[in-house]
Amino acid sequence: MMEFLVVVFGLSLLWASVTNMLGTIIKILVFQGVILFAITLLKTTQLNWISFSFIALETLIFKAILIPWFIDDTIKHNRIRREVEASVSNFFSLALMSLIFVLSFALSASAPVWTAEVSPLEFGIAFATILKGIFIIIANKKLITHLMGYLIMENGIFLLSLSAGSHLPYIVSLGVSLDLMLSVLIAVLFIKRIRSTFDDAESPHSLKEE
Amino acid sequence: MINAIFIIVFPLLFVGLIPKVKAIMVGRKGKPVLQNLRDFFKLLRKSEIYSDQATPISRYAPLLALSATFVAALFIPFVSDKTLFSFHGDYILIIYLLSLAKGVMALAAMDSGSSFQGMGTSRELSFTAFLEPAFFLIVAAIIFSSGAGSCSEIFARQCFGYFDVWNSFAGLALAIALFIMLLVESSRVPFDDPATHLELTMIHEVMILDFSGFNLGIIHYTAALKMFIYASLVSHLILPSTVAFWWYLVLMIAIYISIAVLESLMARFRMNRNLELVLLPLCIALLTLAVLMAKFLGAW
Amino acid sequence: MSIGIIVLFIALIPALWKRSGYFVILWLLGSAFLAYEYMEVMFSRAIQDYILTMPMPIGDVSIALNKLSAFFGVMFSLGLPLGMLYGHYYLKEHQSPALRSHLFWLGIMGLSMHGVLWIRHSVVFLMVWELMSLSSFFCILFSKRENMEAGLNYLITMQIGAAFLLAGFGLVYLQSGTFDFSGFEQMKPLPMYLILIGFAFKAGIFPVASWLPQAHPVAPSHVSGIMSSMLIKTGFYGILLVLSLNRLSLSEIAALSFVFTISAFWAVSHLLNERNLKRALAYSSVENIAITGMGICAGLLGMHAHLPAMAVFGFTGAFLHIFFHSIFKAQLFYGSGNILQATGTLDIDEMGALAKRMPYTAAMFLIGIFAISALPFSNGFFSEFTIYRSAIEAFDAASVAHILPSLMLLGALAFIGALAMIAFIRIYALVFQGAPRSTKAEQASELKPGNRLSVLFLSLAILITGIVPGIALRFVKPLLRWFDLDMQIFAGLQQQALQISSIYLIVIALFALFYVIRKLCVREKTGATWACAYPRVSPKMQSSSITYIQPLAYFLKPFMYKKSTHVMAEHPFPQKVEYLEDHPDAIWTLVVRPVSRIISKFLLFFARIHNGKTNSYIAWALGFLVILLVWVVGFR
Amino acid sequence: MSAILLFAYPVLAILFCLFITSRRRMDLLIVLHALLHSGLGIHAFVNRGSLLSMDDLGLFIYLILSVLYSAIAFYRLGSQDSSAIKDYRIHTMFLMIFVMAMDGATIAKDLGLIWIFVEATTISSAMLISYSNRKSSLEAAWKYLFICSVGIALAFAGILLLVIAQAGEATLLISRIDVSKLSPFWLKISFVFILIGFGTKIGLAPLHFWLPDAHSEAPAPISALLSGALLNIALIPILRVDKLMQQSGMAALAKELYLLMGFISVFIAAVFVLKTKDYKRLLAYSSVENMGLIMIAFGAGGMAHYAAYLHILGHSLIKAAFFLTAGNALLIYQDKNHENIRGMLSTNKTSAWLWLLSSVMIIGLPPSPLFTSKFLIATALLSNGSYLLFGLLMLLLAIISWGIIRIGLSMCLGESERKKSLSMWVYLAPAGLLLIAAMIGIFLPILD
Repeated sequence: MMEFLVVVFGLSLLWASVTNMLGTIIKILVFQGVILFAITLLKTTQLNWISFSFIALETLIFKAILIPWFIDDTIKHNRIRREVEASVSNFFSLALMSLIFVLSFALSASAPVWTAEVSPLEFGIAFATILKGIFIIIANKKLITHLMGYLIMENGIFLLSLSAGSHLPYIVSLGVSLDLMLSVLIAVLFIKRIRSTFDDAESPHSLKEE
Repeated sequence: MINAIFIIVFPLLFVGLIPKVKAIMVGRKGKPVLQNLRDFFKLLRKSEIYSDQATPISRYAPLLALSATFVAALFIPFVSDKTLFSFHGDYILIIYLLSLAKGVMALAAMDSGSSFQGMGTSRELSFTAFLEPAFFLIVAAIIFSSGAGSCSEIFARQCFGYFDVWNSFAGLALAIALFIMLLVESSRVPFDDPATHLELTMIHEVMILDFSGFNLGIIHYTAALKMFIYASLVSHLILPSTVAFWWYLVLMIAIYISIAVLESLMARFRMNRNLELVLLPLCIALLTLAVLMAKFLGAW
Repeated sequence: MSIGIIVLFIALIPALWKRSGYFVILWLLGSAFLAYEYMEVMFSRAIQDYILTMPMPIGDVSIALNKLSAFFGVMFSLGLPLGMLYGHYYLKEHQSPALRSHLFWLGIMGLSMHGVLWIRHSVVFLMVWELMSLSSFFCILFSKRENMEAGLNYLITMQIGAAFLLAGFGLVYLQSGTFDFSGFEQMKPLPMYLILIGFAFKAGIFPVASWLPQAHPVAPSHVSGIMSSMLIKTGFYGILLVLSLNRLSLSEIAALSFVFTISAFWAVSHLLNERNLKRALAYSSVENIAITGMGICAGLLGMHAHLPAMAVFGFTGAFLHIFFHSIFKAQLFYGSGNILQATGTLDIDEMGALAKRMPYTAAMFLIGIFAISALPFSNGFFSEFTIYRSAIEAFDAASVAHILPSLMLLGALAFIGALAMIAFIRIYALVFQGAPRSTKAEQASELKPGNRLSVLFLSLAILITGIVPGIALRFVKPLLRWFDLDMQIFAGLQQQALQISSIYLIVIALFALFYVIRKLCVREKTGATWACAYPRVSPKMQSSSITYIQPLAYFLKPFMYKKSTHVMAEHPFPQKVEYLEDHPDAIWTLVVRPVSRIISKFLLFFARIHNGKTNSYIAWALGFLVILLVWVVGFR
Repeated sequence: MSAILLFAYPVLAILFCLFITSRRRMDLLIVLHALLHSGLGIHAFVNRGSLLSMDDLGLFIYLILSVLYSAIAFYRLGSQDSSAIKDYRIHTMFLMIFVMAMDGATIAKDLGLIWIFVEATTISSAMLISYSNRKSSLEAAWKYLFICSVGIALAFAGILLLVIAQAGEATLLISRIDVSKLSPFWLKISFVFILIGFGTKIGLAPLHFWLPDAHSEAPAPISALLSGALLNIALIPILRVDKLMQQSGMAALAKELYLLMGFISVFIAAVFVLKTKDYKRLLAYSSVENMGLIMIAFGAGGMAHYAAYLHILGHSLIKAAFFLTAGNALLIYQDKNHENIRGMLSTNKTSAWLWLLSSVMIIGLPPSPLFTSKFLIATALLSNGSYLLFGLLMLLLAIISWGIIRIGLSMCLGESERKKSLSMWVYLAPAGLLLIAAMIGIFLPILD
């Protein structure tokens, strides 16, 4: 069951590299949030469930519901155009996504020894998500897409932390998720202030060495 | 001591020879040999006139030049080989005393601020730029071949025995180089015509254009003395060491006559041709050094 | 040691309260103490040693004096107070807001110059060395905008010089294990070359001396005087220190003498064409350093060829020349400082007839000219006399390999001596004689006695050590013993010094005799300068700085980098016809500037990466991450 | 006990801050916090280890922070501020949060905890940078926040990989990680991720893009704190993991990476020192250069280890003084472009001389400790036999010093008739810092 969920998570990445509508990316974020919630539930059966249940609940609320709603509201509020003006064509981003998959699985395959906890599949998918998140940031100029790329990267890291740190000390995992949420909140807060000062949705680029 | 007396009387006398010989060459009678001496004593009594821009330098420079040249002359062997002073390495002092005289005269010439003096001094100094090193290298060549210490030993006759073919070759070559230096230093024909009266072409004469009376006499005597020094150096190089002293007098007169003959046969060179020729003594000295070096290495 | 240094430190306090008078007095006091200390080390007791402990990597720093640094120490403690004295009067004329900071940095410069001689530990030595460059940089600057460019070039050249020194000291540390100067004994060739090049930067030797002609003309006169007479000597002190502790092979000595010869020729050819008085003096500093270097090379050749006479003469000549050069160069610079104050310009072509308006300065400048062109009666002559003697001594050497370099030295020395004499006669003639060429020269007037004071002291020093060189020889004697050279030959040299002094006396006696005769029987009249068939000699008709040198320049042209701009007359009624000729420093215009332009162009090529777009920044991060991962996983 | 005190005071101060209305009293709060901070630091230094349970590295960085913080606090007393009281209150609160986060990072032993505190510093400093909410400062803050969050996320991935690398009982407490069971492969990858992650925070070359914008847009005291203290804080985790790498025998790899990143950052700094027109950006690039030098020092190893710590100490002190003086210049001229600033010496003599002195000391001329560290780094490089690297380093340092001194001089020299004097505090803070740096430069302290 765990492997199935992780594979579906991978599929959602492919879906992300194909779309060019902002709305669909938000749907992907919700979808990934739900999958992560499911994976955390699966993981809790092995260890004391109090700590992990709290994290599962928190992932569900933040990742699946709160943040996507917040972004949706910002888009509607600031009348940003719906399309994702990616600087690269869909075909190219798909090809690159497959390259990222190849790279991450090559990396996980070349690892000499595997501990019981981490399975090569989970590590590969998590690593691919991180690279995909960064790639989305690079490919697009709009501010909102930068934020979404960042969120996808966060999901990848969260997946990695789930697979790796099942017996990670409790405080750290709590702190981690809290921190992520805090930074995203501040980022969204910033976008509101930036939105009020900059008219276009472009990410500002006035600070350069002329 | 004989040298000291010798150099007081004879320089002006020998300089008088040249116009006499030139006149005979052309078939004229020419001015008497003692005329220069008479002019010298006449000038000493006359009063002087200076430009209002002149500084004290132009009043006392000729005196310093004369005393420096005179003391330099005391080091050089004339009739007898025993000079008044001689110590190891005194040839450097001689060369620098002569250049002190020349330097002071250059400064004095620039005093009146007229453009002629400026031109003359710059030409004169550009000659010295090549003569001083030439003099050093000539002395170095002689030392290299004979290994003597003080100036009197170097130029004394016993340095060059005629039986050693290399010494004689070096001696002859360096004698020619010194002869050319003599012509340049005393501003004789190929380099500068003493008899000309067109200031633009003069070199040495124009430097002393502004002097009159006592100082002019002193300058004439200094020039004659310097010429006398070079002549005696040349003669010492040519004469073999074992010859009696009157041969030396004969050779000195022969040198002055040869200068006069040279003057009447050749015209003076163009100004920048002069500069190229002034390099000649330097090249001869270097050539001799190279040959001696090769001999030292046993190439021949 | 402590009293002198403490007094000099206290001297900084009045400097901060703009009391330059007290500053000079304290400096005189401190230098007197230090001079006593140096003299003591020079003549009598052994090296006196302090140990200063510093944390782990630097270890304990030994502060000591040996005979060589004592020799330079005496020179500094005599020269620096005179420089400060001159500076005091000079600054009284130049009322500038930056007086307090200038005096402070002047004090620091003097202190660090003394400090460089004391310290025997490479890290702390380099620290004091850079402090010296820093303080002299601020002194040159004197908070004036036009000095910025020259000051900046000076600082960066010193920085690069220090980098060479750094490399050299680092390698010596690795080879000998200690930072102490005792590790300098048998250096491997590479560190030795690096250290020599590093010191050459400061000493002003040909390829790296282009900062000197730039820094000196802009610096205030007392600073340029101190710098060119003493600061440069610290560089030479370093070179001597290295040479005295290591045995050079013959080829190295030949190469060193070749470098010095080239440096001398480069300096003299620029000296002849120079129009700015102080830049000419700066070039002549380079030339005199080169002559001292030739003396050292002659000495080394003598040691190498086991000719004690040549070695003795070579080293004596070099040390004498260092000492005499610091005297007459400082005198000439202070003299030119007075001229600058009187006329307000340094351009030779705008001066003329200053001898009539400034008789004292003219007389003293004449003595300086005598000294620098090594004419008899001056101390410059005796040092070059000794160097000539050592060059000629080489002729009874065994192998030609020794004779050839010394021959080159002899020829070069003679040629450079002649050219230097011509150059300085030209400068004296153009500046002091003839008619005033500009209104500035016309209104020039003699300065207050204060300014002429230190110039007077130095001129007396020149004459005394010139006419009686025996004094200076006794001063150099312990140094030669330190170089373990043959003392009988030295005694012979002292004997010759007496003979030369007696000959000078004879020349003076003769001169006095003629002077009296002339006084008695000559009546003088003055009239206008004789003009051949034209009414009046106008100043314009005098020979200018270029025409004076034109015949000689005919030979020097091929060796000189000439930049000339000329505007020809196109049509019959030309507006402007002009010919400008300039001889910029070849190394600076042909090597340093193009290289720095290429480097900055190459660097600025990368400036586009900062284009303001966030995603390009993240792209750089991602790219670097992937590269590192591939490298770490793949190749390690 | 004192750890609680260290954190309790700021929390109370922030609450109290909500009710204060006068700017002066807020500054006093900051000053009190700074004094408490340095008092605790000295106390911890005196009886080592008993208090604040810090190891030597943490204590060293903590002491630097406390010195800088007190200098900043005194500096703020002098600087006139015209913004609204509400903004000022937020600014003061976030400043205290920022310092609290930095303290946490020095004290924490657990890598995860360090990571959280570093993340907190990023967020709080982002708010501080955007204080003067001009368009450009907002953009700089956004870029700073965004790039550093991406970096920090990568660092967290690195920490996770470190957990994966420990086969058995995984723990993030550095002291208790047993090196024998670490799998080299995963350790290498985690080290790369951590180096990249925290490298962005330090501002090493290919990840440094946020640094010039952030440091030049932030107000002077903040950019001084950023440049002086924050860059060292980001260095702590790398040094802790570096200890791991040395124990597990991969020190050579770590040294190579340090040398690589060090040289790239010195090169980039050389590029932009020639290019930039704004003098605050110039200082930011010189921070990039000095951080690069510190990494080269760690990369060279051996004697350069001592030099690295000396360089960290020297650089933070002098750079903070430099930024504060730049603040003074900004107060006088209100213009960031160095080309139209001339004659500061005649306008305001003290700050001009402070400007010249700090520019001279930052390029490593004697009175500053950077000179000795440069010497030791050079010797270490030579002992590794890398002459080429030595030559390249010396060339780049010469170019950078040329650039800095050129701008420093062109601002100070020349004449201008304007006369402007600033309050006494504004001179005292940078002068004090420079004095301490000079003292350190002369009497080199014993660093572990």
